[in-house]
Amino acid sequence: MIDKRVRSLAEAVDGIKDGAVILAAGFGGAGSPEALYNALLEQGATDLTIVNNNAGTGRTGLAGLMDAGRVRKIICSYPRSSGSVVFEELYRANKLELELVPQGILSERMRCAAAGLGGFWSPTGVGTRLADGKEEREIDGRRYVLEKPLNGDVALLKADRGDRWGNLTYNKSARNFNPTMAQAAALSVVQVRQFVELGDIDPEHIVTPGIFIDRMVEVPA
Amino acid sequence: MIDKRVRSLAEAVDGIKDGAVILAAGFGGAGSPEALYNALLEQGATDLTIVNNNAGTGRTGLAGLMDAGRVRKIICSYPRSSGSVVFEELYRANKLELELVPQGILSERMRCAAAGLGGFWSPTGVGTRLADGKEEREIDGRRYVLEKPLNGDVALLKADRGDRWGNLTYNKSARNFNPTMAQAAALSVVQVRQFVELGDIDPEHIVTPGIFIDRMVEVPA
Amino acid sequence: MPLSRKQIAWRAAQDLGDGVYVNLGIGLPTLVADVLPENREIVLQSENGVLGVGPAPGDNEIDLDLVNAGKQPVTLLKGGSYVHHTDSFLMIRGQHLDLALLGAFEVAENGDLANWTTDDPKFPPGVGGAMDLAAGAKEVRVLVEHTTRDGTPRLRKKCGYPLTAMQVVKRIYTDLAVIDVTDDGFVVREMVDDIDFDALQAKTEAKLTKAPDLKPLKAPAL
Amino acid sequence: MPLSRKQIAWRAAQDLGDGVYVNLGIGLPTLVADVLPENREIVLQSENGVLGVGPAPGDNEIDLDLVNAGKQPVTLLKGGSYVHHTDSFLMIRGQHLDLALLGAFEVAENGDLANWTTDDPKFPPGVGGAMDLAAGAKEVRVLVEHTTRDGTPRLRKKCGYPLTAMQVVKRIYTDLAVIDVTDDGFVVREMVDDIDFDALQAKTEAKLTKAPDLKPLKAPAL
Repeated sequence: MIDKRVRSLAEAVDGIKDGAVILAAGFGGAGSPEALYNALLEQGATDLTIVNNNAGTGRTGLAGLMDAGRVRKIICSYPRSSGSVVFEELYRANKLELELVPQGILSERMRCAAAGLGGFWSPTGVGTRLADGKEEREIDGRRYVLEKPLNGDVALLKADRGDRWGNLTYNKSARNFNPTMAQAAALSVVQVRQFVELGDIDPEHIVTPGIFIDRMVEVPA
Repeated sequence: MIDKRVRSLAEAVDGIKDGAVILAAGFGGAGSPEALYNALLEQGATDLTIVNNNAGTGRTGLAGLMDAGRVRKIICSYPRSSGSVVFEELYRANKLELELVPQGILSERMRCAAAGLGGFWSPTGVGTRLADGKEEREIDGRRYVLEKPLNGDVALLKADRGDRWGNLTYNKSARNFNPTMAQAAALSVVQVRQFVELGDIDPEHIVTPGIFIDRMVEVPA
Repeated sequence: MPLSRKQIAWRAAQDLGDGVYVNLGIGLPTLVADVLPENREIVLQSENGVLGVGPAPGDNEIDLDLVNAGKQPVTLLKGGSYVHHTDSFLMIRGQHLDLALLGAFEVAENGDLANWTTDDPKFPPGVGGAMDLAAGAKEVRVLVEHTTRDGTPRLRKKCGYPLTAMQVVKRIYTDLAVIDVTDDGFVVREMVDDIDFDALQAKTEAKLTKAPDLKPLKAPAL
Repeated sequence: MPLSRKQIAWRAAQDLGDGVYVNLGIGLPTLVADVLPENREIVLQSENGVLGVGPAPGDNEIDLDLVNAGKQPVTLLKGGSYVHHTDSFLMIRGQHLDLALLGAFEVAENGDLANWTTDDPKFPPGVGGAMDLAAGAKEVRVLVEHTTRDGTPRLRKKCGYPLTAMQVVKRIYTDLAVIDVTDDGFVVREMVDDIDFDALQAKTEAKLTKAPDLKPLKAPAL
């Protein structure tokens, strides 16, 4: 029987190794698996690379991991936001590596990995500093740069409803990076607001099919 | 006011030009817009390139267009199937150009065009005859071939329900190529089983957002 | 009198036709949402996967799972939909949006856009969706104050700040003028009444050309 | 006695663990769906966007919008879902499927697979999803009769027919044997009782090695 549900947050993040690349979902608070981030802090893995749109706010969640010195590198599109105090401290102290990636390319690079492709030619950023060092070529009269796949060891995700096969739905714009990150990691772990029975989600309405999910833990809103 | 509904099949296919590249949805009968194919035959455009998984069966629909000499070229993954008599006749008589593309690459190339990318590196077909003439490169120890975007002048699509903004749902595996083709054509035309009021489709359940659709015609099942 | 920020947004909004799909950048362009022309259906896209962004919610309607690119709570119009990030940027990069209305630090006379970093040494830069939008929308227009607070022109011969995208801007709405970016450089289409052309030129680094049918730039009190 | 086609499918099905995601190729592999082990949840994927393919429908349940890769009507298991073609092949190409069970014209001792065209001059070739599956699944296994009807071996030193993918096949189920493709070539794991190893070798072009724990290949009457 397929049953991806686990009983605790500790079990959900068990085995995540030092040095792991973590695809961390969410756009601001929407779709952000705060309980999993906090559980990962408890779990103790360090030397992490975090892939997220931003770089944490406050002192909990992603910022908590950073504040505890667990994060070696951030790959994101927009590190600074109101409340990104931990990031700013570490960045100025040269204690954090930053790879800045345009938001759509961040997502597309993860999809590229998920789809088993070796890379893609992108028009985004051509002629800008963010294309420095990237291979460029002209295709049919337009300039493109080569972007590489970005895959994770672990994805930490948040969904609305989930069944034991790992089928998921999301709530409104909390969908954001979740479906693509689920596809792009070797181990995909999701906190869902509510476990439901197999068959309760109409097959037409499933956004992330269970094949992309490994572990689920229920965290009521 | 946005209203993409048109009143007749003739209006739906109006203005499609000779020489157009037609992204023709469907996988067998499922999701295949037969009424639009027949309307296009009536409309008269010729010298067409058809992109479909197959190459028509029987003597109506896509096969009807081919039988009437309207099709110059087929881009597909699997031309021969039970009933593909018109295709076989034309192919043997050298009256039809065939470009054979692996099924997943066919779909991915359309998505590539839809996403504004210049091409992608694919592991599919490496070392086979279908990679002949394609640029090859090794990336991180694996061999890939370069695949180019495939975009259409027109997409002909079939959906289940649609509202006046062009938001669509599909029925079961009739979804197949429809969502990607809708994104990859300059003009996307869909026959829907049922027009519904704006707001009748839950925003979480919309599969193709209206931004990708230009014209809709109601064709009850 | 120069236009207020809200009036700049209003002027840009007047050019939005019925049924257009538009992305509003963070900052000044966001104000456009509040001054959309009535009786037109204009579909606002937010890069985080919301198509059909509606007005700000009432206090009782706030859902923190429904936010815009600036992470402010929004609502969804009837007919709106949700997509994931990758699909949202497929829309953006694949020229499915009719228009991106963006803010800017500088615009060059060839349409180059600089709007993502001023290389402030105190802060690491952020790019967000700016480069995807600038490279991917069918058309890019900019809303920007004509000069910085200290009077430095933002409409330049060449951008001094790092570029966001090359040769993409087609029209600029400022507090003083509406300017098209053409093969011959900046062409002034509309200008506020209480400034003359030479004064406008003095506030602009690149050469301005007067459109044959130059019109007054007016906006209602807002 | 050689296994029947249904028995070959049965033998391949025995190796499917609980919870595996599998794509069944057209032809012989399709028969696997009818002989799945009980008490295991095995998720069959169909390239046209069906995950969790169920048994064939009763006559009253046929929905022509719910078909498999061979365009035959199927059903959907509870827990199944629908995706579009591009997402379906993301699953396939991106190594999300544990296993692809495919048919073959020939398999070479280095794992090369030829299963898409015999270059029959009478018919144009079709490739369908064969190359995507062969290149993209985590593991590829082949179900095939050991020789053609006229006795020509299908397990070859090198494939004579055009390749589908290079060095991908890990295990082969035939009517006579279960054979692993290893760095040292074909290793026979199981063999039907009424043939000896030399006779099996005679029906195979490439060299066979006997596994240390060679077992009898048996299947129930089906």
